[in-house]
Amino acid sequence: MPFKSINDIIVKQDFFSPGHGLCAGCGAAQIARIVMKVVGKDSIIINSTGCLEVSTTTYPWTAWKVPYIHVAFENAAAVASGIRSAYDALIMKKKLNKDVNVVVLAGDGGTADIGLQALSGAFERGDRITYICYDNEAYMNTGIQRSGATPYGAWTTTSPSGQRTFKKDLMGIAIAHRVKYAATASIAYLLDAANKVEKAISMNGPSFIHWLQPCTIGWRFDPKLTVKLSRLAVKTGLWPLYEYYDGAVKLTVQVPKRAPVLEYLKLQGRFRHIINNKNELVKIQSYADELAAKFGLGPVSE
Amino acid sequence: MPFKSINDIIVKQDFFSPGHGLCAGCGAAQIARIVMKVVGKDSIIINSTGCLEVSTTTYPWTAWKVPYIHVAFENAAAVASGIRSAYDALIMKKKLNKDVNVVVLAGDGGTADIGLQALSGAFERGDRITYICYDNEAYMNTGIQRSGATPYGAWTTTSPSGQRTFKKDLMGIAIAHRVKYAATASIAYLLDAANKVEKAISMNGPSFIHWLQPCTIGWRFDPKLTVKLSRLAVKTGLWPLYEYYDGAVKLTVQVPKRAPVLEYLKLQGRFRHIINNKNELVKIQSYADELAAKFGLGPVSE
Amino acid sequence: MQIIEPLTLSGNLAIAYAVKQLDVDVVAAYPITPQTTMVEKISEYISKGELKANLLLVESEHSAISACLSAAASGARVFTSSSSQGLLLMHEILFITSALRFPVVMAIANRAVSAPINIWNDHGDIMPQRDTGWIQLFVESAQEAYDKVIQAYRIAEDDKVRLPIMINIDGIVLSHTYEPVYPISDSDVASFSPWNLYSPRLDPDNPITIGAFCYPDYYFETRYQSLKALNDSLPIISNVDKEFGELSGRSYGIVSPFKCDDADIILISMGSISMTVRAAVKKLREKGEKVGMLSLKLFRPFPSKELIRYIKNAKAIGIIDRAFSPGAVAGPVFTEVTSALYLSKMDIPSVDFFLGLGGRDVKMEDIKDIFNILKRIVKTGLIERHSYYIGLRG
Amino acid sequence: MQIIEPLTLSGNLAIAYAVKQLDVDVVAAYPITPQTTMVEKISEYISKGELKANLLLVESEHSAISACLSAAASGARVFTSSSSQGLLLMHEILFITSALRFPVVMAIANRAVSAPINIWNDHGDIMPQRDTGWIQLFVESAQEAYDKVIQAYRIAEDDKVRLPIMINIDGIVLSHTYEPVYPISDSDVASFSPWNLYSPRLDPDNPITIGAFCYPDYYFETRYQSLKALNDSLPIISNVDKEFGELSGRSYGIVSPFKCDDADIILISMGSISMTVRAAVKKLREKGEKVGMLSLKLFRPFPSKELIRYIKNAKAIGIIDRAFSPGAVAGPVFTEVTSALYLSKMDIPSVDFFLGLGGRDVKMEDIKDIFNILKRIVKTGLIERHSYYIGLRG
Amino acid sequence: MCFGMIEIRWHGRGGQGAVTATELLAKAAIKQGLYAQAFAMFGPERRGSPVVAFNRIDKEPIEVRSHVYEPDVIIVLDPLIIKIIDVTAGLKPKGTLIINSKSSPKELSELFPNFRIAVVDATSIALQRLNVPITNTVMLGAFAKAKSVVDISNIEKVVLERFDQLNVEALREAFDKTIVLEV
Amino acid sequence: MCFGMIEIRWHGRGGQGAVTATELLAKAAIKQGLYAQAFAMFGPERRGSPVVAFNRIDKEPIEVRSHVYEPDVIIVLDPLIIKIIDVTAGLKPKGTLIINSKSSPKELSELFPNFRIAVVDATSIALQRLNVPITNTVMLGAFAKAKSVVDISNIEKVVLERFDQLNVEALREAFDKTIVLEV
Amino acid sequence: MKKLPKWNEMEEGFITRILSESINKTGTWRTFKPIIDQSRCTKCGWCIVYCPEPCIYYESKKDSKILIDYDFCKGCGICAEECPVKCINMVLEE
Amino acid sequence: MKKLPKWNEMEEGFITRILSESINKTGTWRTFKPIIDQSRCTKCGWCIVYCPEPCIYYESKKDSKILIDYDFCKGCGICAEECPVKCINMVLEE
Ligand SMILES: Cc1ncc(C[n+]2csc(CCOP(=O)(O)OP(=O)(O)O)c2C)c(N)n1
Ligand SMILES: Cc1ncc(C[n+]2csc(CCOP(=O)(O)OP(=O)(O)O)c2C)c(N)n1
Ligand code: SF4
Ligand code: SF4
Ligand code: SF4
Ligand code: SF4
Ligand code: SF4
Ligand code: SF4
Ligand SMILES: [Mg+2]
Ligand SMILES: [Mg+2]
Repeated sequence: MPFKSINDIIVKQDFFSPGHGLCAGCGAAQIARIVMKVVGKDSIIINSTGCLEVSTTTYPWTAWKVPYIHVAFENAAAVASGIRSAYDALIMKKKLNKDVNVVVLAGDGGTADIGLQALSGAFERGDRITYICYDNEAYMNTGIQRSGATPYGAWTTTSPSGQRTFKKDLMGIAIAHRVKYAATASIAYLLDAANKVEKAISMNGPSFIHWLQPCTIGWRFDPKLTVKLSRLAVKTGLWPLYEYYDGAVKLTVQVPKRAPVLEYLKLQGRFRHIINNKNELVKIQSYADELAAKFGLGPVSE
Repeated sequence: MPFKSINDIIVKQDFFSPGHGLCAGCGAAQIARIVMKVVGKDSIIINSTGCLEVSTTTYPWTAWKVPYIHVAFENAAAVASGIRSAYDALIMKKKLNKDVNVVVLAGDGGTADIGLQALSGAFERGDRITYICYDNEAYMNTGIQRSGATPYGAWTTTSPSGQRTFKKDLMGIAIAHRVKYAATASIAYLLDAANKVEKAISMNGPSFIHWLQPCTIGWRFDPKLTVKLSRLAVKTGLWPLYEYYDGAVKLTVQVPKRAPVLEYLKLQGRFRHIINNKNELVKIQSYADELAAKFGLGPVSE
Repeated sequence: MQIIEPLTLSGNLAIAYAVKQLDVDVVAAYPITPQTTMVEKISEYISKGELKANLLLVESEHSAISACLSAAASGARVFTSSSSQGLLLMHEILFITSALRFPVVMAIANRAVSAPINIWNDHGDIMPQRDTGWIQLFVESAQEAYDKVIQAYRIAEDDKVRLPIMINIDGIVLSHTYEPVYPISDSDVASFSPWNLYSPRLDPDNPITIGAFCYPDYYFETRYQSLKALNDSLPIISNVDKEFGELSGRSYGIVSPFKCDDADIILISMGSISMTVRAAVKKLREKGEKVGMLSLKLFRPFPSKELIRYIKNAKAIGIIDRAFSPGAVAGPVFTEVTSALYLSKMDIPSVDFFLGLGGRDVKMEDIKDIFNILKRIVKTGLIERHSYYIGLRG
Repeated sequence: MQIIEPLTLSGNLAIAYAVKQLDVDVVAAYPITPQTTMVEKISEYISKGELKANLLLVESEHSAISACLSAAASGARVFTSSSSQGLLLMHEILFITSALRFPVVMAIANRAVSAPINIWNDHGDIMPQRDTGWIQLFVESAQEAYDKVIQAYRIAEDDKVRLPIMINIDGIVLSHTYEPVYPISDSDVASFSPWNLYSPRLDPDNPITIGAFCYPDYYFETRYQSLKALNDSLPIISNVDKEFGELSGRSYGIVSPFKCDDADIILISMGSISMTVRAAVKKLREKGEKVGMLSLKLFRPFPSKELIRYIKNAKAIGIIDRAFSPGAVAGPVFTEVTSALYLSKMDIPSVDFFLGLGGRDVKMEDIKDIFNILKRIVKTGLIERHSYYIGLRG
Repeated sequence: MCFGMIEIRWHGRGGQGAVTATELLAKAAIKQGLYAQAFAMFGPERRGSPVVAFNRIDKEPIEVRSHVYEPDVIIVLDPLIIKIIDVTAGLKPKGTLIINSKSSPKELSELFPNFRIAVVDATSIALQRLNVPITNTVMLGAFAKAKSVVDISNIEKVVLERFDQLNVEALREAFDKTIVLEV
Repeated sequence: MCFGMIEIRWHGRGGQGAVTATELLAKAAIKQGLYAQAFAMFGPERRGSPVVAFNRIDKEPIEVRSHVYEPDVIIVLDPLIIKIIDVTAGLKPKGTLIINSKSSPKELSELFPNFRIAVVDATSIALQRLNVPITNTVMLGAFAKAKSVVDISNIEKVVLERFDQLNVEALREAFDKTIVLEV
Repeated sequence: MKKLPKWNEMEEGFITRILSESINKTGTWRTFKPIIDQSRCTKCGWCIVYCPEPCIYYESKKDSKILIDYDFCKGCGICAEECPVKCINMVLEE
Repeated sequence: MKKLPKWNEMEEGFITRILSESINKTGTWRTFKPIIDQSRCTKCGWCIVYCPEPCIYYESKKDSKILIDYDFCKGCGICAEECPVKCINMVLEE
């Protein structure tokens, strides 16, 4: 646990530069920045196509102070494996001597949908990469279409009357692959998050972090609320903070008293059509309750 | 449980014809045949590229007495979803009136590797299809290369000194997707298997069956042993027979006394290089023991 | 035909509107700029009950086209749409769709391909699909896009054709430009392009096997069938366009020549750029210059004969290519056209003009520059270069 | 050069042997008939410690090429190989690899594409990749495959080139036929194609961003760079081949003419079939017939000038296409060659011959039939058809 | 009304509805029997970043598809934009510049001499009537006042179809309050 | 040894090693300074199904790549094959037919008149010496006896490289036991 | 040799309709042949359900004689191996 | 207008090396501007860690004055919202 106070984070050098083109208040920028502080200089970043990518690298400028590569939308994990494999081979053959952290930053679409297979391959081979999914729960770069990570009830342009299925359980899938390390993260719990990133890159095999990312445009909220929503997601139990390591799942942030999901939903335009719909609310509340039961969170207190 | 004795199976009509080109003793043929007996006439079969496909449909002949389609290697689930979607739409619009079972038969490569993503998509959408993976633990059609389902230690042409990772846990992945129904099957436990297929097609959403398929060529054993090996896989605990339904996992065939894994391994040429390797054997035995513990199987009795 | 007020629609929305009127059964698609608004609109139609269809929100374009193929194989009327990277990801299945002969209709908002990633228009995505065995149409406006989607189902589902069709609209330039679109009535659409439960299809009462393994004994023959079906579709495509003209007053031809009859110089183009070319020709004609243009509406099957009929008397021909085929003799359109000219024993000086790649704006001046180059060639009889890169800095 | 005994190798094994000698660092590949034995052999080399490399057993070809691209971007020497469906599945990433300018070397065991599925040889997989910006070589024998792999790294890694290369060997016909192969020594390989840690690459001490988003302001220019790099690679490819000839005694040229000088009739072909054509020419020459042939060794960049130099005096030209481009003027090779002829203001009667699709065996008689057709054309001056389907039943 | 083709460039920021404004204007023009185009420059930059969109309006079918380089009219949705972008770039001599601003026409005409200036405090109108600082429909009213090309009644109709009566009232207020200073 | 190009067709079943046999024969020929090809017809049918493979051997570089239509020699690895397949199809008049069979050369020559017949009970040799009914190396010995093209010593060498001494002994036994009946 | 169809004699779309059982007699692949000792056979049916071709049948209804269709039997030996009373013998095909 | 490079002036392979902070001043996107009331600021640093650009810094070392680089601040308001003592005001940009 190298990060004990936020000052430990502040003093770390920034490798993510201002002047990028992400929305004001974009949670993906916050994630990228913190990740970069933790992983540091000797890292190579792989980015799948998406908001983060198109808005941080616009020729002739880039917001990345470390080597960065974007190839396509669906292959971030394979690109990472290629780099891992190259560095391993070159070091083994003494053609190079310095190792790197191979770190993927990919959206939920690039992870849960079109990139899932490449990711599964990397997991299965045990490739030593850290894959971080910043999950804004839709295809934001293309204008808010639903993804496999879109939560139940959420409006998107392709779920105009609300998404009918529940979020794909990426952590469950990662754990089913017996990755070395997997964790959820939230920008509202920065120390927890930073320590998880630190742990992830130290693993001798694949690690995965699933990081909820409020998106002002897609979720339809005032940009200033990005952190607040990150916090509420945890407080409601909709986004439990836990980690998987050595075969065991452990809660890392307890929520003794959960907030009702409505508090989280009502701040977001994407749920506008359901915040007065009792049935829908009950459905989402019970989903949160199930998660709470599974991970050992406290009861709801209104 | 409509199948109470093997006679219940025998009396069902065959929709899989002799004259196909699969190897003598091929377990995939057994699986295909039993599946067809259970799902019956009003079914559409989708097959991914692989042994089963190339050897059962060789223009101008086909072994399939029901509508059958093969498109490519990696998209069986998507092809199935398209058919499901078409039938649903045509019935909804009263352009057709008879529904069908949409049943995929796909190899382990077509399921765990190159076809995993399409499958994940179908699971996530909740598409009402039955996806059956016949798992011979390698790419057999192309000459025995390792797949994500190749077990630890097994020789293949691309793991010449033995596979270094454990089998991808397809059931775990399916369950993480909250499919309606998922089950493992073995040709040696025919009633169990037939009833699982029957259940699977009755679901109102995606169902998945993972069916171990001994392959005489790839596993290197005398063809007459196909059923015996299927049985030993279960008896050793390496292939527990269980099902997942309504959120719960249930063992369907108990093994009060497990056989040591060596009994299973020693009959197969693909494990020849390790049957005298204590360390490797211990590794595989403990893997079986873990599975046994997880699913509640009995102890090993030598 | 009922007369209906014009709508103000972008190319994407015009297509979505046609899809609704065509009462499509299954739509499987994956979002990609600049195709997204098309599918979003269809999603809205379905959610409002204006279109009864299943929208299959697949996890990739590979699955989108796979599901369309099999839905069509089940007898449903299907639609999909894509662009750029998405279209490239479909590559493998495009060949299978045409060879298995299923009438999938796909609208493509043409966009440059990576690398580098660029979301604007050119034909870099569609040209590498020219071997896939699909019918490939190009349009110049939202109106034409609308009209062609309606025609497409009629063609694709024709028993003598049974082939998939791509309708290419220039991304952003057409997909996102709002302009007037005159629709025809729902009933006119239904009677012009009626749906029928075709066969053979995946039908338990009449079981067939689709996609069997093929020994060398049969491959050549079955591929030849598809080849021939595509070639033979040309007159059918042409007739459907004519019939549609009778119904709607709008028909486009498979090639659309303008002022070619007496032109010394003819410029050949595809897609929305043709409008600018046509306007340039008008202006130059006003100045008395004997120039003409021809808009290629159909790229597969390639209308060699029709094309040559109009250009054969020119003294110089310019061909616009909106995509590179690096290392080739020239661009894909140029290579095709000159090969056709060669076969017809023509010998007209021909020059390839690359422009408008990756969204580089094409201005009237660019077209005039092209005509000037061609004029110089006619005058001097000298071709300095076979390829010009109009607007390239350097 | 040390003199080494011939090995008996199939095309696949010859390539694997070269890959071992080239001390490749990363191999990422996915199995597909008829490429598999190549990767299996490499796997064996690695497992026996004869090659120190990482073998990345990816879950699809899409990932194979993606991993190769990024491994190359990290400075490693990489190899991959594929065929048919697998190659098509790489389509999207092929463009990116060439545009980002990474020297990936890929061997392709050419095979027919689905549908219907067929595992035998033709060029249906490679032709649709002709726009991807890769260097594309074709070979006639296991020996040539071996030699070309060694040359390929030298070319691809050349700072003036930095482009990926595809080496095409006819599936089954070359990939699985055992024949004599004369290797050069390990040290000769190392000195002919030495590995260097190139830059720019993904190096924390010198951070760069690869694959940025590109506005219309830059797209045309950067794509033009790749186009030009590919065109400019032609003399380098040619020189490397010559230098290799000095080392090994074997050089092939980028076009390989045979008896073209005084030939009335010339047949152009690519790949293993050229051997049969050459043998046919020998036989016909023995009978005094003025026939010749030319084997195209390089398809991208397309060697128009070199080609035309040899064929310009012919009275009739036949071109063999081993792939359809349905709906096109003719086959891909024919279209390219005739477009080049057109630009050179040639007017030689030219006919396209489709044969050997999906593994249909190509016999000496087929080639003789072709020459007979061409002879008739020379004699009568009459071209009845532009495309012949040799061996098609019907 | 007698005019040749009119080309319009809109300046706003991501999120302010410039693109919708052009669509509505085209719709209104087409309703009126004119020909029109509406399009924009799309890019990957996000909410808050400057956005440019275009209209063409003509009595004849429009055959040009290039960007607008020398507009007849420029409409600025956001008062801050004029500080950071050269909004009059390419504007035809004596062209019309329609600005959302609290400044007076005079002040603005000093800043942008040689152009017809039309000005309205659209942000205030929007905040007051719509409760959000989104000025796209409001500025359609200013346009109707500044250029007699598309009838305000047709603009009102399309705004009503898409939005609501409040927006119509806001645009009418803008129409009334827009002050035009001829060059 | 004086010969033109020799073309050989092998008949076996999936799993009997016909393809390996052709590879080894090519290797032996090449060792001897000859030119050779080895190839096969591959298909999706499986173990047990009939398999066909080919060799070409010549003193000159081989320029043909088509299948073999009129072989000089046919080698049959499996005694049952002759019942189900017309093994002599295309065999040149007076061509050599080398069969693994328990039947006598005479019986076989009645079945296949007009051909040189060579026969050996390869299955028995294989079962006895190698413990498996895989006859590919054994039949290489029969070939060496029946056609003086590739020295048995070279064949032995390549078999030893790939397999073991037992296989070499088996092929030598076959060489010794093969009976040739000239036509 | 069978005469192959011309291109215009084949159904378009590579549709396949002929059943393997009607033309592809895989019995020729067999090296060993299963022979049922009918006298010992209990008609339990295990050989039927396990035959991968499938090519074992009751002659008519359940409990009637067990028959093997040698036109298709590939001789895998599973029936013999799995027969509970071991009444099937695998004999070398002649 | 900036002069764009010719094709032969660009590095091959579309390599990007210029940092956004050196040329892309996103401060122009801002509608509201965060103003720190330095007197109430506790220098806790939460605004620093949460700024998504990032463009808030300690003037020198820890606990020194908190500065905002307005060249980049997009005015999201997160700093103001998350400041524990609410000493940042968002004011309309003029
Ligand atoms: C093969 C392919 N299909 C579609 C696209 C279009 N596309 C680019 S980014 C994107 C959505 C990205 O979603 P996500 O991964 O969730 O990242 P976000 O934009 O939400 O940050 C899509 C659909 C593409 N680039 N490539
Ligand atoms: C895109 C693509 N890549 C590779 C192949 C080659 N291929 C065909 S089947 C197969 C292996 C199939 O393995 P599996 O799914 O396990 O089925 P099995 O053959 O073992 O029954 C492979 C690699 C292909 N057809 N398509
Ligand atoms: S749309 Fe959402 S994810 Fe994309 S830049 Fe804006 S806030 Fe970030
Ligand atoms: S190789 Fe294995 S899976 Fe394939 S047909 Fe033979 S036994 Fe069956
Ligand atoms: S398994 Fe044996 S006993 Fe049972 S029916 Fe078959 S042959 Fe008879
Ligand atoms: S040997 Fe095998 S194929 Fe033959 S009948 Fe018995 S089980 Fe069936
Ligand atoms: S968060 Fe507030 S109190 Fe803390 S440093 Fe920032 S401005 Fe000061
Ligand atoms: S308003 Fe947003 S961008 Fe500006 S300093 Fe505060 S947190 Fe950073
Ligand atoms: Mg997202
Ligand atoms: Mg398998």
